[in-house]
Amino acid sequence: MPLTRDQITRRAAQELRDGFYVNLGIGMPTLVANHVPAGMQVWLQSENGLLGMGRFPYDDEVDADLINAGKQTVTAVPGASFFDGATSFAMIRGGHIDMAILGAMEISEEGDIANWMVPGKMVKGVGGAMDLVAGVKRVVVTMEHTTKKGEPKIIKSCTLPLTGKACIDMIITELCVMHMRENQGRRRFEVTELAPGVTRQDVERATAAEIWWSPDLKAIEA
Amino acid sequence: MPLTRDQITRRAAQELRDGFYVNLGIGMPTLVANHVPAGMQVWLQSENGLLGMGRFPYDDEVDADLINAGKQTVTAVPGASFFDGATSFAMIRGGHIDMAILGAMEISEEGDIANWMVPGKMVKGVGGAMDLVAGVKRVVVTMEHTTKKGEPKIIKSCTLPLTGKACIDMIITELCVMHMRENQGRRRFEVTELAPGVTRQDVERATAAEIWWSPDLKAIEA
Amino acid sequence: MINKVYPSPQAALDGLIRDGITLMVGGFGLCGIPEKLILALRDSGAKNLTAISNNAGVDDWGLGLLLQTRQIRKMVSTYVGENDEFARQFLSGELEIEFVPQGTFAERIRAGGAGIPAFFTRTAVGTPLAEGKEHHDFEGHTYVMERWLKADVSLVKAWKADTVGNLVYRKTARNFNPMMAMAGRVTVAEVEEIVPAGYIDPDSVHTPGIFVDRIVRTVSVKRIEQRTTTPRA
Amino acid sequence: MINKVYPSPQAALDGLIRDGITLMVGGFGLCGIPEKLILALRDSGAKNLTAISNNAGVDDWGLGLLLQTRQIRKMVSTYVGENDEFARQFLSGELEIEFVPQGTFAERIRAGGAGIPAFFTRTAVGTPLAEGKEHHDFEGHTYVMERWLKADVSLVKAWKADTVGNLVYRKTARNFNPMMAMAGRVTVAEVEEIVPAGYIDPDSVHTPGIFVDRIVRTVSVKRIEQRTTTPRA
Repeated sequence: MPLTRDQITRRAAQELRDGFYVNLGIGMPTLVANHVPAGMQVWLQSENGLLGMGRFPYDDEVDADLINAGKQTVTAVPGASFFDGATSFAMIRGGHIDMAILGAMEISEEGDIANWMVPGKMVKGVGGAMDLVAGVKRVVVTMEHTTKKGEPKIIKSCTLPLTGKACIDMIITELCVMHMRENQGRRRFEVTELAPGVTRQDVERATAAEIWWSPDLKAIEA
Repeated sequence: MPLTRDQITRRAAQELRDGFYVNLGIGMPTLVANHVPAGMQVWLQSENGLLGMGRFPYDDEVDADLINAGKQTVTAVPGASFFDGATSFAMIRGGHIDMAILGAMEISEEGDIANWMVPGKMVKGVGGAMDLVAGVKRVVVTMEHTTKKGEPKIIKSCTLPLTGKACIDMIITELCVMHMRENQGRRRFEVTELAPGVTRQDVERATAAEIWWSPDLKAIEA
Repeated sequence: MINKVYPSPQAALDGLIRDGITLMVGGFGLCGIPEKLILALRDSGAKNLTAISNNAGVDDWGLGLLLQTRQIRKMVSTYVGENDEFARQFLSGELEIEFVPQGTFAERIRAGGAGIPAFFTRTAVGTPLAEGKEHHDFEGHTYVMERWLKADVSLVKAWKADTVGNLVYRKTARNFNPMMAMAGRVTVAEVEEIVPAGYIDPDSVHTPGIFVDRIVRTVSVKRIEQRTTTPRA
Repeated sequence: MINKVYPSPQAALDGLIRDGITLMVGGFGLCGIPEKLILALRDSGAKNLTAISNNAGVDDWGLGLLLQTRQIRKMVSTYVGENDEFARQFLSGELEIEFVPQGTFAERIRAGGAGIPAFFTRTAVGTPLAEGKEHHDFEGHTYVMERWLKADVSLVKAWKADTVGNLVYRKTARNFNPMMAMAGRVTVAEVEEIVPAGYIDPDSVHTPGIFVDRIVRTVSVKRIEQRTTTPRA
């Protein structure tokens, strides 16, 4: 059975390590914060200038001066810090953020990502996405394996304008987990885990890119 | 009679304006701080990370964490701020400092300056001098007109390695005041004021560069 | 002595605003925007403005107000999603927009304030936003050259100022305000409190007074775009 | 949970120091130097070190101690006047030095921390320090391209830390420490006080904990190079 969104983000949370500094994208990635294992300290960075983002505030704690990159009111945990945008992106561009978890519209078989514009539709801008995929040590994508119309999102090469080239390290979908591998100069995603009941054929049908299969294929535990 | 060092720096202080942000070099320029006109607020920047440098501390105020760029213990005035070196030189390089007053070993007739190394002698480094002459809005040099051996320091072109090219706006020596002027694409220093009793010939004898003479030559009041 | 404190937003902008100038306006969404200075800018009637600001406000607040009055000709922004009037003017071609990745946006503004005309970044390499720009390889990676951004006038929002222009920001209302204060030929700061010089700890100053020319105290509205809360158990 | 607090300078450097590595060491003169970490570095016996530091200490304090023991092969500095042993090794060719203008020095370190491999500055154009470097014209002026600086290990000095690595500096002891904290692959901070997380106002943090890997509390000596005073009237 394919994973739920909650299970996808639960699986993504297994990638976290104690003391990690992490940036979570808007939408599904935000949910990863709900699954940080107990006893583990993970520092959430919000690129508008906060390291140590906490839960949403209680009604009487709401502060217009304290928001996240999605413009939602949030809180700050003990040990948090505020800083300006130049410092925030020095953290991101300078490789200090251990992991970013983002959504995607398309991913190419070499790890390019497109997630900021659809030609012909109103372009709203790119925000911090290009900086995150270019700068963060490890970029993980959580997404549905196919579009709402059932078309593959993992494809030979992106048809949408890119957000970044060869920058995605891992993909987690409702069907499987894939890791970017390099072998003899070629880079492809290798499927390492399958959702319970999902078959190799299910993944191949939903994917329009060359992918590799791990000899040690496991079931996703999430 | 040629000016004393005190008079040179007193004349330099007349270039200050209310609200100016100023960086004073080590040595004679430091003395300019003693001549800020009463009622005028001048902010002294010390490039090691202090805006609003005050007098030397009383004995019981001495603080090893509060020094100026000459490594002397100083104080901070009300309204001062501390910052890091990148911010300090953003002020300097970004053109936010209104005036720098510096010493020089040689100045060329086009306003090049050399004040950091003598070939064959131990080179101690350049500190912030190259940044100051390249970035500050107006660079004023206070110096003796000639070397201790009586050789001109204002010369056709510098013989010593440069600190900066075409960056000096004004020179104040014991003999005269000179301003850089541009006329039909040529840049030369124009003598605008003479020290009391000093003649045009005195200045010309002590100078080995083409200079211009103001039609409105005045006596230095200092 | 120079007086940096002005009695009203109108007075604080007096003599600074002309048709066709470039402004930087602080804020992330509606958080940390110089709200009353934006109103005064609208009331100035100046046209053909270029606005460098992370976002474009909403229809009836922030820079959205200047879109309503068609005073803005061009925006340099990272994301502009929350504004119907923006979309209409953009799609009709009335409004020009330059999209910049947010980190590049922050760094270009800092560069403008710090006297750095260009720098290199990996951000946007291989994407449409790097097309037509100079590229350079360093240590086996390709980088794109990005240019500084500067403004005729920067409008910033801070929490507290002293009378000589030192600023302290509050929480995430800091965002792009400190860099913009550095990159304006003239910088005007809207603040919630003004204290005498010496009343801000010099170690806690966020923006030294050298970067701030004018200060005005206002009472902030602080609209919230996404009020999200946790229910009390 | 990750513990960033180490019991001694020796422990704080454990596993980090090897022959031939590049270190950044904070401080301006003897102000704001990580004095006990420098002693621990000396005691490590590591050789052929490259030290990126504004100055070289004095003969018997600061980095001067590592010159005495000839552990430094190369220095990247802006000014090194106060050190006889330095002069001797430099003139004899034992010690290599790269002089950098101080603003370029600060910016190159910041660039290293911020992921910017190169930037342009007018500083040093036309001087020996720009020779052999790429130049580029922007808006009618010539600029020189300067490269980032990074370190295997950065040793910084702060006043106060919390247990998760946030740092606050004191007065002009801040100097190059914040940028160096950003530019080290591993950053070790020597501090005068360590407080629990949450005890530093998040608006007043100078260096966010993300840039700091290890912290050690020491009792500072704080030697003064130029004790200058005003006599009490």
